[in-house]
Amino acid sequence: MSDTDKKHEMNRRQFLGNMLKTACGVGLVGVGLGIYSNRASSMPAHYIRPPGALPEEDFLGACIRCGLCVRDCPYDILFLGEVGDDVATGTPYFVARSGPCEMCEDIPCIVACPTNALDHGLTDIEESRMGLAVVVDQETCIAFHGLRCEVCFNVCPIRGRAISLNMQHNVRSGKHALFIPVVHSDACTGCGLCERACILEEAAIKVFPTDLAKGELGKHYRLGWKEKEKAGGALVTPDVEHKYNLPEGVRYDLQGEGLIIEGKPEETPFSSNPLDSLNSSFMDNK
Amino acid sequence: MVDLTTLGDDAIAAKGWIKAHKWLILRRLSQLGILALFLAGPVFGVWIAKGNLASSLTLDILPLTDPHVLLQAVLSGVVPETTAIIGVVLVLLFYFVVGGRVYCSWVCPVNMITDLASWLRRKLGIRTTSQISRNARYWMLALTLILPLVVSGGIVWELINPVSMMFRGIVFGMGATWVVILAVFLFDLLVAKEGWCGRLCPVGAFYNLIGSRSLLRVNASNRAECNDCMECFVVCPEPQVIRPALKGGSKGISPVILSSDCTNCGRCIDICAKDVFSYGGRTVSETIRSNPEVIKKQEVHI
Amino acid sequence: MNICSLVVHTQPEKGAIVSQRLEKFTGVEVHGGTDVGKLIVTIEDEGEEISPVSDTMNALRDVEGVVSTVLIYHYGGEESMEEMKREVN
Amino acid sequence: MKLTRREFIKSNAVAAAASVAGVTLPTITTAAAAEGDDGIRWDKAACRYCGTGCSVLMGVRDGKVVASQGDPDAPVNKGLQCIKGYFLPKILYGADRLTQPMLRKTNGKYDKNGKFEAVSWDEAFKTMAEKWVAARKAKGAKGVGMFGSGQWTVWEGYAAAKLMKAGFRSNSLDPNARHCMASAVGAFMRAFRIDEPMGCYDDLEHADVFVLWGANMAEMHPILWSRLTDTRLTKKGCEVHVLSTYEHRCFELADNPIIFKPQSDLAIANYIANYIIQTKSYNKDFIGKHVNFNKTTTDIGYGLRPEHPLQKAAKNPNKGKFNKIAFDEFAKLVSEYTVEKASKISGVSKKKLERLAKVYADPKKKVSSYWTMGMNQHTRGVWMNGLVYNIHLLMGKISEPGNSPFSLTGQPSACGTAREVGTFTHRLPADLVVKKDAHCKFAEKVWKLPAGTIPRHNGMSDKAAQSDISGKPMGKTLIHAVAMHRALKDRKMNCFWVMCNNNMQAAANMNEESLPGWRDPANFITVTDPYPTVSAQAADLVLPTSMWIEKEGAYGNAERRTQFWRQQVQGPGESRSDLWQLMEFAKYVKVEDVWPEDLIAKKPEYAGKTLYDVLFENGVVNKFPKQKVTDDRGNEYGNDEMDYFGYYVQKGLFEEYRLFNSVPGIPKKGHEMAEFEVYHKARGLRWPVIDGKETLWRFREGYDPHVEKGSEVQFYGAKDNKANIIFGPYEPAAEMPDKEYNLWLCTGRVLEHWHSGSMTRRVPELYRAVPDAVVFMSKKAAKKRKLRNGSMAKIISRRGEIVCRVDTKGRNKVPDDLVFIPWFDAGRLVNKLTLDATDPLSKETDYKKCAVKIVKA
Repeated sequence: MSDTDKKHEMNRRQFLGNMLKTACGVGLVGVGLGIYSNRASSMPAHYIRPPGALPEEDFLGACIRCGLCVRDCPYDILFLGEVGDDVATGTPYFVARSGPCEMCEDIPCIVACPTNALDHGLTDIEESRMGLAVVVDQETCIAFHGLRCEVCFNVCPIRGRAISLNMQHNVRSGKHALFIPVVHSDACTGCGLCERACILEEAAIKVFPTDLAKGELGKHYRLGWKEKEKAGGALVTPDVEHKYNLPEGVRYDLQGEGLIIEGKPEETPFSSNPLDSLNSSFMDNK
Repeated sequence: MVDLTTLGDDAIAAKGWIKAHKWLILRRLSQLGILALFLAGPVFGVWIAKGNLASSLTLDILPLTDPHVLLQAVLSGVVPETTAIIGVVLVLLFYFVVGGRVYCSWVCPVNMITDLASWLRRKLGIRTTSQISRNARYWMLALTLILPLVVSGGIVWELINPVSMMFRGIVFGMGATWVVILAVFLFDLLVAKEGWCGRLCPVGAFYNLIGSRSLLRVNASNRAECNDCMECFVVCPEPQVIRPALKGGSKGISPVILSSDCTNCGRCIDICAKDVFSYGGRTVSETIRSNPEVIKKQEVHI
Repeated sequence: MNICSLVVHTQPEKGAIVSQRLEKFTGVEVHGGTDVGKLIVTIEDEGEEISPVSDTMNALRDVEGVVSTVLIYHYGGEESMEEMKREVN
Repeated sequence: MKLTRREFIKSNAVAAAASVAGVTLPTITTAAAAEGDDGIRWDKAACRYCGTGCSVLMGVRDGKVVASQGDPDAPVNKGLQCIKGYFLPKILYGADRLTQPMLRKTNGKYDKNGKFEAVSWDEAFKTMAEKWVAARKAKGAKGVGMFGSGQWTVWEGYAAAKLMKAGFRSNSLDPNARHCMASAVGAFMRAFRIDEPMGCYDDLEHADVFVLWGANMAEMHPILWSRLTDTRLTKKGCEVHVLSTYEHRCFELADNPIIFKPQSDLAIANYIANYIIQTKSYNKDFIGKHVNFNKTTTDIGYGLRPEHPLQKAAKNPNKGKFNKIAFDEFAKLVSEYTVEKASKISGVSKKKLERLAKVYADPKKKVSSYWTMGMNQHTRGVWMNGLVYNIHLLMGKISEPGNSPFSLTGQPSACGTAREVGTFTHRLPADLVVKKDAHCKFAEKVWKLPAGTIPRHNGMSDKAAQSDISGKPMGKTLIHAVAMHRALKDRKMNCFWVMCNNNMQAAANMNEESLPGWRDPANFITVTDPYPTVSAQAADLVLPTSMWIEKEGAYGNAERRTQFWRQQVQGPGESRSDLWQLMEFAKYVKVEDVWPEDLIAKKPEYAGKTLYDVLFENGVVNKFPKQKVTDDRGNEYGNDEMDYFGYYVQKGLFEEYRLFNSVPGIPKKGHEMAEFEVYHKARGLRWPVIDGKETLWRFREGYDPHVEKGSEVQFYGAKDNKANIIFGPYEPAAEMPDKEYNLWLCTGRVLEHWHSGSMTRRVPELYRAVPDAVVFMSKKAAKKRKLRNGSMAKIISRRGEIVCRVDTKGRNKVPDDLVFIPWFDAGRLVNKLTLDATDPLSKETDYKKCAVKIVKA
């Protein structure tokens, strides 16, 4: 081997070595980034994505962190994650308690999004699912104690459908009703207006990302009455007509009230059959 | 060796301070001006440009989208909106003409930080430099494009990208972004000369590739005037691009700086007391070379 | 006037039934822990009218299902019942 | 949390054992909470807001209210509260409480256009007295005026009535109840000759059917609504009929939801009477024994200024006379209101109307009717109230458990103060009126005043003209709330004192009728309030008040329940209670300043004395010497007025007031009240209280001791013991939508805020819950105007315009031709839009009907 060859050999080695070093270094950066991204993609439960946001994993790929949604939000509720926040840097979110989504009908944030990270297919804000409101604490929610609050119900923009009031008898007071707020996941958009409005020091109704808050019925199970309603009738052969042995004045309503004891007619000392009176002469009483 | 204490004195003496810093001043104005366009909205309520360098909308009509970010998004499986595609095309066209790394020297806010680090290195005489290859940035670029394919976190690079982070930090709120910026600064100051922009930054690398055939170039058409003061090499962030154009006359190499590494920053033009460098096209050199006066000067010099 | 509290260990499955047995004693109250077999019990006496606390404690040990009793807290004061019934605030 | 020492020790014992055993017990947290609450003194009070009259317990430590709860032993609310009540302590501690008198000044002197500067009470009252005495002399009895409140405590209202009617010899005193309950009062007086409901809240458990006539109880009387709801949920066959001009929260419970066109309730009520007569369902026996039939004068105008075209067009403007007629004639008059006609006028389907009529006509169903502002704030409010009484009287469904026509009140003491102690221009304490010479004389006797002191309504005492301070005869003396603003604008009144209300935000037609008079340099306006309200901003002198439990007080709720509370904390800074202000101001005016010589000559011993001496140091009010105020548990309470004046002021005033209603020989029976001290112990008592017993249902034998044995029912307000059924026809509203102003505007309240929001908007949580007023409109109506939910809209009436957000999704669902805007928001003053048309009889403004147009803002 000549000197030049050696030198070339050295250069090549050096070159390869350097390349390897660079590759390793960059590779390490990549691994580190991968791990960091894993951590950074877990968001705190009270950070809610804007309407139309793709499922979190896809969203992080689609959002280019441009902040256009932030700028076009007329209520200025959106923030971009900053370094040090527990949310992917540069991605938009809102915090319901301090600034909930006001549910603009024209959804300007989605219109502004250049990448479909906020799904442009969503045109009806009431169809958005930013999260799901949950009544998290029955002990502190004053409605459960019979106080007339219902602020969450009052401010809910999906009136009567996302939050309804379940009216119940107040056993304690004996003469008042309870107006219990109930959230319906099929209508709640997760806008968070209820959480902001909650008058407690710590809200008893909170919006969480849907995957945290939503339950799921066993895949096998159907709700009988709903299926019946869908089908427009019984799924199996309808029930036969039932007949019962019953004393007079008593009916049985199979599908409704069950046993019905009808009020006895006003009683008089007379039999309904006039002959009874006629035949029993008062003179016999002697 | 160049005397760093007198760096630029000749140019100032020959052309005056302003002319000796002309392009530097213009660059700073450009960098700050772009920030101002984005800040006018949130600070003064005058909405000129909305968004940030990743994607923006100017005067509610002109969409601009960063092709590197969008590419990463696409690789993670996104179908972008039309506006974003239009924005990318506009950006690509622009940098195709003026040179990709114009982004680095005229737009990117990190440039001010790394320039400051370089300036301090010179002032303080810091000479340490680690052996990071200038090619490492291409590896980094590859990494940014592979990560969206393999990691669930989407556009992972954007989690730590100092370039977008700094701009976003200024326009939307800093948070702990300053830590990242400080890290870049210290890296450039203490670890590697031109370490970030010249060796690692995948954004620069991406624009580097875009602008490799750009029309606007710096040339050393007046290279005959060169007095070998070497100051251009000292101030150039990518000094390896100068030599062929400046010194290749004898080998018949064009005086145009053709390397796509060149950021078109114009520092060489400013620093040269002899006006060796100037902006021009890819072929501009020939006309100047045939300038009789220049030829005459060359002859005299010889 | 004495008030004391004790932890009464029972066979785990017998917590509920034992607590019923204990509550038959005058002045004895079970406050919880039936589900884990560690009953939280208080005993109070009301002066001379009923047997003193110590007697009750001994009696509890002999209740069927009780494994052991541990005295935790004892208060013995001279106050009259009047005073004791006054509101704290 | 109350714990005896024994329980306390025991809970410690349990906690210790539980911690050793590692067992968690719910009782432990209770014990800890009890410890944490140590040092809190609890005492009862009546809730500060609406007429429901919930009782609350306020917890005070170190002179500050630090805790609160609903009073679990209160029969009305059983410990429950609404969301406003939940935040009661916070209304005391708004950051901008007024703590010093403020006078508009320039260069150290009063100047109408100057800036507010802090002044001493002495300077404030000196300046004020100078203006008042001058105005009283120059402009006569109407030269000065006071606008009071159904939120005054009982004795504050009483003291105000005394100061104005006896002291200043002016009937220019009206309460804000004029905007609220006047129509109800008018109808009570016409139908029964005595004020206030015959039923009580227990009707809520006893009725089978509830009919809401223009009352959004769900939001405005939240606790009563929860009682009504509970009955609906738990009682078989119970049904709820809701009538309104738009769909509100009560419709959630409605079995028969009825949305009628504004003003057409008159036709619906007459139709029901007609139905009852046509089907012969009426209670013949009852109407024979207890009822007179009448018809009222019609075409009576709209209570506008006489030069207003609508007023000129009316045949019998402001006439309230009604004449006795026979039953047959009444039947004929209502026969016009067939279901077809009623359906056509009201836009309600025949089916719904018939369903409603049937429940009233069914003798087996107990029906309770409830109404509030929908019926009172109505240009035919008195008629409309009466038409509902007609229905109940025809059926005899009245004055017994479950059968009740019930007028709900909006203010905590609209009954107890505004109505009962005589703060209306035409009234004296206990239903007495200045129209009757005998009533005035009685009052003068009680008050130890020379005969003829109180101005008669027409300025005639014993048919002789009463002389004024100026030497001229007094002339007509009555002036109601709306007329006061008109008089200020016309410079007929020069001094005006607004206390315990926010009339600049409340009175209709602010731009044209309120503001010009207030800001006229000829006039001097004083506002007493705890906060810098819209009214305070428009005033010349602002006096800081100690509110609610910062003073000893009493309220009377809608079911005649009188509730007392002690002073539990001290007002901030130099604030003083309204009572103190009324009495202290009286010291700055001498009898000679406001009484003519011939009057003083009748009581020469009053010469040279101040009004304070004459009115309050009269041997009755100052009868009860200074004493310690304590509760049964030995806690001591302050009483700033007692400390200052040197006698038990509240007790003295209340006991003097009792001379009007609870001693033998009074002109009008039926308002009897218990002694002062009893109320401090009871959770409120429902008057008449006779021999320590409350009255639940009035006019019914067995329930009401005033009813003579064997008569079953006696409407003893009237001499013939009969009630009046009075026919009044449907007459259109004052201002109806037309081509340009094409929408009805209805105003009202929301659950979260109370009235003008001066208290509730200072509670951050309530403000956050409902920050700004919105305009509720239908989606269709919004779309037609290129608006949608959330857009800013400009609402324009002939009188002004405001801008607010559109709400198409909210709690109120309105028809396409009607919009609703709540009035709590000082930032969006809806009274710039409203028309100052009133019921010509009650003089109550119709806030529910005027015409507006809406454009994009």
